[in-house]
Amino acid sequence: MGRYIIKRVIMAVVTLFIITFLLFLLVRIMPGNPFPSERMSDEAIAKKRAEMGLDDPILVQFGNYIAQIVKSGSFGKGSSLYNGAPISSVLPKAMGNSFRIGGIAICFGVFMGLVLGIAAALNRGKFWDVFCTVLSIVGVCIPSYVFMIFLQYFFAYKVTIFPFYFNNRNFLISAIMPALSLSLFSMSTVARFTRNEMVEVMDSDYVLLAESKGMYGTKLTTRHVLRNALIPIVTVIAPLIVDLLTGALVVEKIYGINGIGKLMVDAITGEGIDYNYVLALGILYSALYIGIMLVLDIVYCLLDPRIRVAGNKKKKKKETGTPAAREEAVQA
Amino acid sequence: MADKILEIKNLDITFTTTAGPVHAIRGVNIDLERGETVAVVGESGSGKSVVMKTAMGILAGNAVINKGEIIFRYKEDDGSTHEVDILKKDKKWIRKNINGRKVSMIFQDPMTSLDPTMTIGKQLMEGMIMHMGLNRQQAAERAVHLLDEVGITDPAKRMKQYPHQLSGGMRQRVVIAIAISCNPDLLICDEPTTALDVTIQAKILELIKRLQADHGISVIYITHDLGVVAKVADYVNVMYAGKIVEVGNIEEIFYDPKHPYTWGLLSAMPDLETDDSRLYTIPGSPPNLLHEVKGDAFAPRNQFALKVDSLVEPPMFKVSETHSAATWLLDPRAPKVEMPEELKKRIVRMLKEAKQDAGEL
Amino acid sequence: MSKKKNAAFSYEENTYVPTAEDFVLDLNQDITTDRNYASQGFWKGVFTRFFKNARAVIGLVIIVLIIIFALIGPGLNHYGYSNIVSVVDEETGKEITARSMPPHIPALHKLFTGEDYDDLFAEHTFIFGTDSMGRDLWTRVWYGARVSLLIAFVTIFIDMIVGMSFGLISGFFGGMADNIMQRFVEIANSIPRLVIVGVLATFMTKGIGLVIVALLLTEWIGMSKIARAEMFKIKGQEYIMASRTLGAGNARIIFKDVLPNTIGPIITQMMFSIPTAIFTEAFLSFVGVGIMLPQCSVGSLIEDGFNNITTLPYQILPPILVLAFLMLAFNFVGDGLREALAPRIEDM
Amino acid sequence: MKKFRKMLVALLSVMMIATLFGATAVSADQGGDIYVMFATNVMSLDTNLATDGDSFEIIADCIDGLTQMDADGAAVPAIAESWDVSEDGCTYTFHLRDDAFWTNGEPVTAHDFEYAWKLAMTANLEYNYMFDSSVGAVKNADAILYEGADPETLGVTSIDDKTLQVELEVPVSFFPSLMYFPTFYPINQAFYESLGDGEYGTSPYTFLSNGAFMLDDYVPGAASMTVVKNPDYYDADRVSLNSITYQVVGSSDQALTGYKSKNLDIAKITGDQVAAVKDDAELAENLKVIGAGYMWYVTFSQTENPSSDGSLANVNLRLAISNAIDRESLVDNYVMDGSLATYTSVPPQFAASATTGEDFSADQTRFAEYIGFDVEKANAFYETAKEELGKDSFQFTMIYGNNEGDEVAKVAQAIKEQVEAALPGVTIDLQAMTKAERLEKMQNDDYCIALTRWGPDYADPMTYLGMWVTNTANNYGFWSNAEYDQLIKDCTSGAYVSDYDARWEAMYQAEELVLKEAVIAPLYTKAEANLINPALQGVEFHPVALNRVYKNATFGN
Repeated sequence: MGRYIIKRVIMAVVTLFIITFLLFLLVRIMPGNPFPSERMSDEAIAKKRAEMGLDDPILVQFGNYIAQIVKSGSFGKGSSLYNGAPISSVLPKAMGNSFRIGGIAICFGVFMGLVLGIAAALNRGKFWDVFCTVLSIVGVCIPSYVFMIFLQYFFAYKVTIFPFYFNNRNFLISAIMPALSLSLFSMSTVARFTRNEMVEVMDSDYVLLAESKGMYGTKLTTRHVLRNALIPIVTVIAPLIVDLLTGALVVEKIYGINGIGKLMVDAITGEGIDYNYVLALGILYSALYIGIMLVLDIVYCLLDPRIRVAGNKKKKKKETGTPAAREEAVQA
Repeated sequence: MADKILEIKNLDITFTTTAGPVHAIRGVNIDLERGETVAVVGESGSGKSVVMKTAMGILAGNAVINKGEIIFRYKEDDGSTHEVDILKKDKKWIRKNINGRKVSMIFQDPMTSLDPTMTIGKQLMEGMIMHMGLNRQQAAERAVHLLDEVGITDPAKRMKQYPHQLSGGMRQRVVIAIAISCNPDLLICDEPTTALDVTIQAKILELIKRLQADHGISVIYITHDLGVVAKVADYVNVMYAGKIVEVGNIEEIFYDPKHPYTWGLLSAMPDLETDDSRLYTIPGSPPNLLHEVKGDAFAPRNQFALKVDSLVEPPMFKVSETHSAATWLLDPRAPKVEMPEELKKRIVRMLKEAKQDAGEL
Repeated sequence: MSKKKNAAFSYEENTYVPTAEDFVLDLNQDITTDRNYASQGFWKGVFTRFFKNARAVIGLVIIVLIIIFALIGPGLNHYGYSNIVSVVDEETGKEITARSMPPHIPALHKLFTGEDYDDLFAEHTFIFGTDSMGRDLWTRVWYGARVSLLIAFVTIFIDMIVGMSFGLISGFFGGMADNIMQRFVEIANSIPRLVIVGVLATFMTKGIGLVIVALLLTEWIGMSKIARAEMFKIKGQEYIMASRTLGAGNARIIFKDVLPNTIGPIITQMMFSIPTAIFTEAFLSFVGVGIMLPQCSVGSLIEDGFNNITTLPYQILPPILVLAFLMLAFNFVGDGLREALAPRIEDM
Repeated sequence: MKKFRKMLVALLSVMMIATLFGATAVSADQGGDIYVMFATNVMSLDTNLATDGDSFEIIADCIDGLTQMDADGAAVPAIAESWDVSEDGCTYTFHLRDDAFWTNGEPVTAHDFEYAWKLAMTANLEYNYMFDSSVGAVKNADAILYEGADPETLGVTSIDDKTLQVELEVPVSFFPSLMYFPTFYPINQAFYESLGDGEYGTSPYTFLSNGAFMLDDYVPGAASMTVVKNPDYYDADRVSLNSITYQVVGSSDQALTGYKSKNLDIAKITGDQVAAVKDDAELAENLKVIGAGYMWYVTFSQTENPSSDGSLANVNLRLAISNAIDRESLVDNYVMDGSLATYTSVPPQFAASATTGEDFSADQTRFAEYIGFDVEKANAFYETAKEELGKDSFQFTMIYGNNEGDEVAKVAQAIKEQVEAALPGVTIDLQAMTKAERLEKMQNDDYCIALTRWGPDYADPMTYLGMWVTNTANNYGFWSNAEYDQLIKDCTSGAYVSDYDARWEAMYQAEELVLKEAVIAPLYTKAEANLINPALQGVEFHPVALNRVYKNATFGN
């Protein structure tokens, strides 16, 4: 297993490098210039472009960009977004907010999704199953920002339980509403998948055998049903994690959270395209995505021996060649 | 008369499916004496495995028990005998006291009967830890012993392996080991060897017979293969469209069948001497129990059908103490009908063979 | 077992007493024809199982209804999706538009209150009311439904063709092929959608075509992940080895043997990618790459409604309800399909 | 199954109780702490990089220039106690106050101004044009900016710590009112040069103030930031507010809820929310419509380019379109926030004549001959245009920004409906894009029609009229008219510079030329509907330079 992980990490670094180059290229091809200005004279614009090194050949620019990251670890400073504020002073705070709120949303969403999914699977056709189906429809059709406004209107205006805007000082209380609204989509997806998967597993023969062995209730569910149902569920959760950590841009805009979602939209559709910010955020997003996909593959192996052991089995056949195989045939 | 371990009295079940209510079991009566082997024979779709799953309390969610009783007599460890109607008990009680402890079951497809994500050892020890209160260490020891008993070589290594690393035959042996792990009184085998090839089939049947002898377990075989029945069963229940149409001991059924459906089954059995090239098959297929059956369900496929068969269902006619069949042909008023020639010749031959085997003994 | 007794079925006894003449051989039967189960092809079986499932049929009916309304809805009244209803005030000569009016149905109003509306637009019928520019929401919702239905079916197509096959193939071959394909997925998924769309916009005409191409590039990834995971589960089964020994080519194994058994989660995922795609289209249209104003889609109407959600809540309701019904229908049909394609045999 | 339901209910109730105790929502009613809304993020607090009104507002809260704005927008002494002007009006000598200090204790000196202005020559690429001959006309500014001269030669010298001398090329009547614009604010050289590149103005620790407030909580791109009262401000006793918290609020609907829930003391609302407020008597009282000064107009590209077939070079076609737009309907039905329909190319309410005190564009009917809403007249122009061009159907594409206000998309769609209804054969496709992309397309002359806006930088009509001189950055129509260029040249540096009234009259002639040729089709002058908490009094609103000034504001008492 260790060797597998090392190989994958190397692959990840290579992939990240390719993504950075691709992003570096695409951002420059995109329409919209880094310094939109109605007043700047052409010479001034030319001066700023030269300052940012935009007129050098692409490869040289890319070389400088990578050198800058490797040497000083800084991703440079913005060309237009928040007017040149260095990324190192803006990004960490935004990441902090997005990850903390996204984290709460994921934990709550996935936990409640699993609980509801299991409840629905165990009560097929009854209340919890209907509730799970309705929730999965609602959770998917109502965008998180509509739910956010709903929460803000009723729980921060009509009844002031939560602060109306996000304020950093009392983080926890002001994080509850955005996290709740963001968790709706993940909760309903996970619930739906859990329910469907568990229903399939509960009808399988080995569950029937387990029941005929005398297993029942939570012991049966946790030991046999859930473990087998987890593979597709985990596969659904992984991309949700990435989206939640980076994708809450509208909710961030409404509730006044400066997170990386809002940062990315500002960087592209704000006052002109800010190359350095788009690149920094792009790299952050892909690193996150690759990391979580690596974790996902490792979880696959842990959960499903067929994948883990299949790896060894091939080895086994090579080593023992004929004796074991013959013996097995005789034995069967 | 040894005491009856299991009595199923006019069990009646309907399934609520999206297409409408399916009256799958229409009054089934099966008895099983302690230590004996009963076979329940019938085409697939006749409802035989439904009956047994009901006895085990693992019936599908959409089944509705209309009426009937399943009396199960078992001896507690302290020797006291208990009698309980499975249908009256709640699922939890059955799981705790009956499933795996007093009655266990083996299923048809060994490929999917074992949990793919759990080692063989763990799946084997689960039952024992729960029912017999053994700790992990004792359970492991007993598990190795059981694997050896069911004929698996190098059991210690097998304990740590996963189902997908074993062949079909070995997996079925593991399932059997699991089934007998808590010394049950009754073992229900739902087509245990159908998914296996013939050589392994014989080994598995032989294994079950040996275990039955060693532990005094009574066994119920559910199968559509009369070859298996001939080898293992003491009594045979022939089931068709949710009812028992004929019941009797092995000799009566094989040598003196009374129900046209049993004739059909017996003549459909291939053996070396049949001379006509095409194998005899019972025409048509089992009725779709979505529509209520009027008269004898087998009538549409029965070349000896009488007018009355389409009017009302035949009751069970008693042929001997242990042999009875539900066909109007046994009614005194019915015309005398002999079984097909082909079948008569074959039965004579089988009788001769049986005497030779008996002679050699 | 004392299951919660739902209604036990009782069947009345057939009390007919046979008479002597009944006992005569009834030889006229043609016992060779098989009346119970005419031999059904696989797809006919799927067809019958699907249509026996009440929820699936309801789902289908809803989808058909929405399609019908999307086609004829805008035609039911004389308002176009883009023309602004307005009237000129006599004294000031100023134009007054019918903006932001809640549902306004004279017929119903008369029914309930007995008298007509007294406002400027008394005789106009706005079933869903008007948007903040004075256009009839009923027409726009159903016009928008056309765009969103197109997106929904495109998404299903993308998921089924691109996403699923990519995932299945990647999972099936495993090893190096799987590695390369997964790295490609990571690269494709890492480019922010806005960047991809921006680049596409430089050499493609903006509009629904571009949105579909954008979806084609990014929407299949979720499905490929699910399909790959399912393949891992099924790959080890013996029957896969069996069909391979029978000489089945890889393609046949993947799509004939593996696919039916992985259909469950694949259909569930397909259902979930539809709303995401519909909102992506709305976002792309807002950014100016998708449909041009004054055209609209369900997604863009939800975004417009969102702008006045607390002051004019009625504006966001119709599009969200249409989307909700669409999703409900797709879910029912999805479940029905899953049931029909890989039926779990009842305990017969 | 009971277990699950019990667990769920327990979980939910625990969450509720925890929040009830924990939450004492931050309400806006303590003492002098007010909450003010911004629509977009603040760009930067560095006077050389800031380009938007919101940034200027915060900078002006924290830093005073030589002069400051009084309630009516006139320039009154600030850091400069007094100033004397030479006879020829070209030399200003500012005398700085003794009690003006930076928040790090150092006194504000004339050198701070000299350093800042010379730094602006190279660092402030957006606004250093205000030094050149078209605006402030500071000596040698044109040479430095456009001919590469050394910034040190700029006509500003600090005679001593408290005296600053400024030499101009030509007398500029409104020069003192230029001084309250952030571009001319001082910067403490030692502090500025001690920070890294791009660090100045990115947090309370990398920013110095000498004004009424100082920075308390700020991170670039922050959704909310706070300034608190500066105790050692020379005029501290005049300032009664404790703190101002700016909250970025995206949508107008949200702003209204924010106001109603007392989380915003000043909230900017648009469109439907204004209509909703007007229906609610109690709220309507607190509604204050303020001229925002900037004018929305349609500009036509008169050249043939990838996006336009060049037919808009025809004057009559442009006049036809301009007269087919019902501006009253635009402001009444779509913008709805008190914006004024505008029929002049210089918007009203921002530039008043020094002699008569009358607003330059008070009379909106002056050019009724060329601009108005008259379908017959529009069709007359349209017919002649069709003959001249030999075409009877036209396909245009109008580009507009999707991040410049909710009402912009509505206005674009309304114009499309109105023009297509009035002029059969004309179809206008709408193309949304970001403001940056729109500017790029307009500057590269790759557009057909554009919905755009311009805000005044200084209180003089020239800030608009200067846009249509041949080859200037903002002449997006690429229109060139010798007579117009000459008129403007006279006003800025020629004959009329000294004769105030003659200059005023010449500007009217220039404006007529623009409208006669329909270079642009003015639409409306944007106003901003603000809901203001009645407890907050004395906030000064201005259409030019600084939107809101809080020095004299009071709260609660």
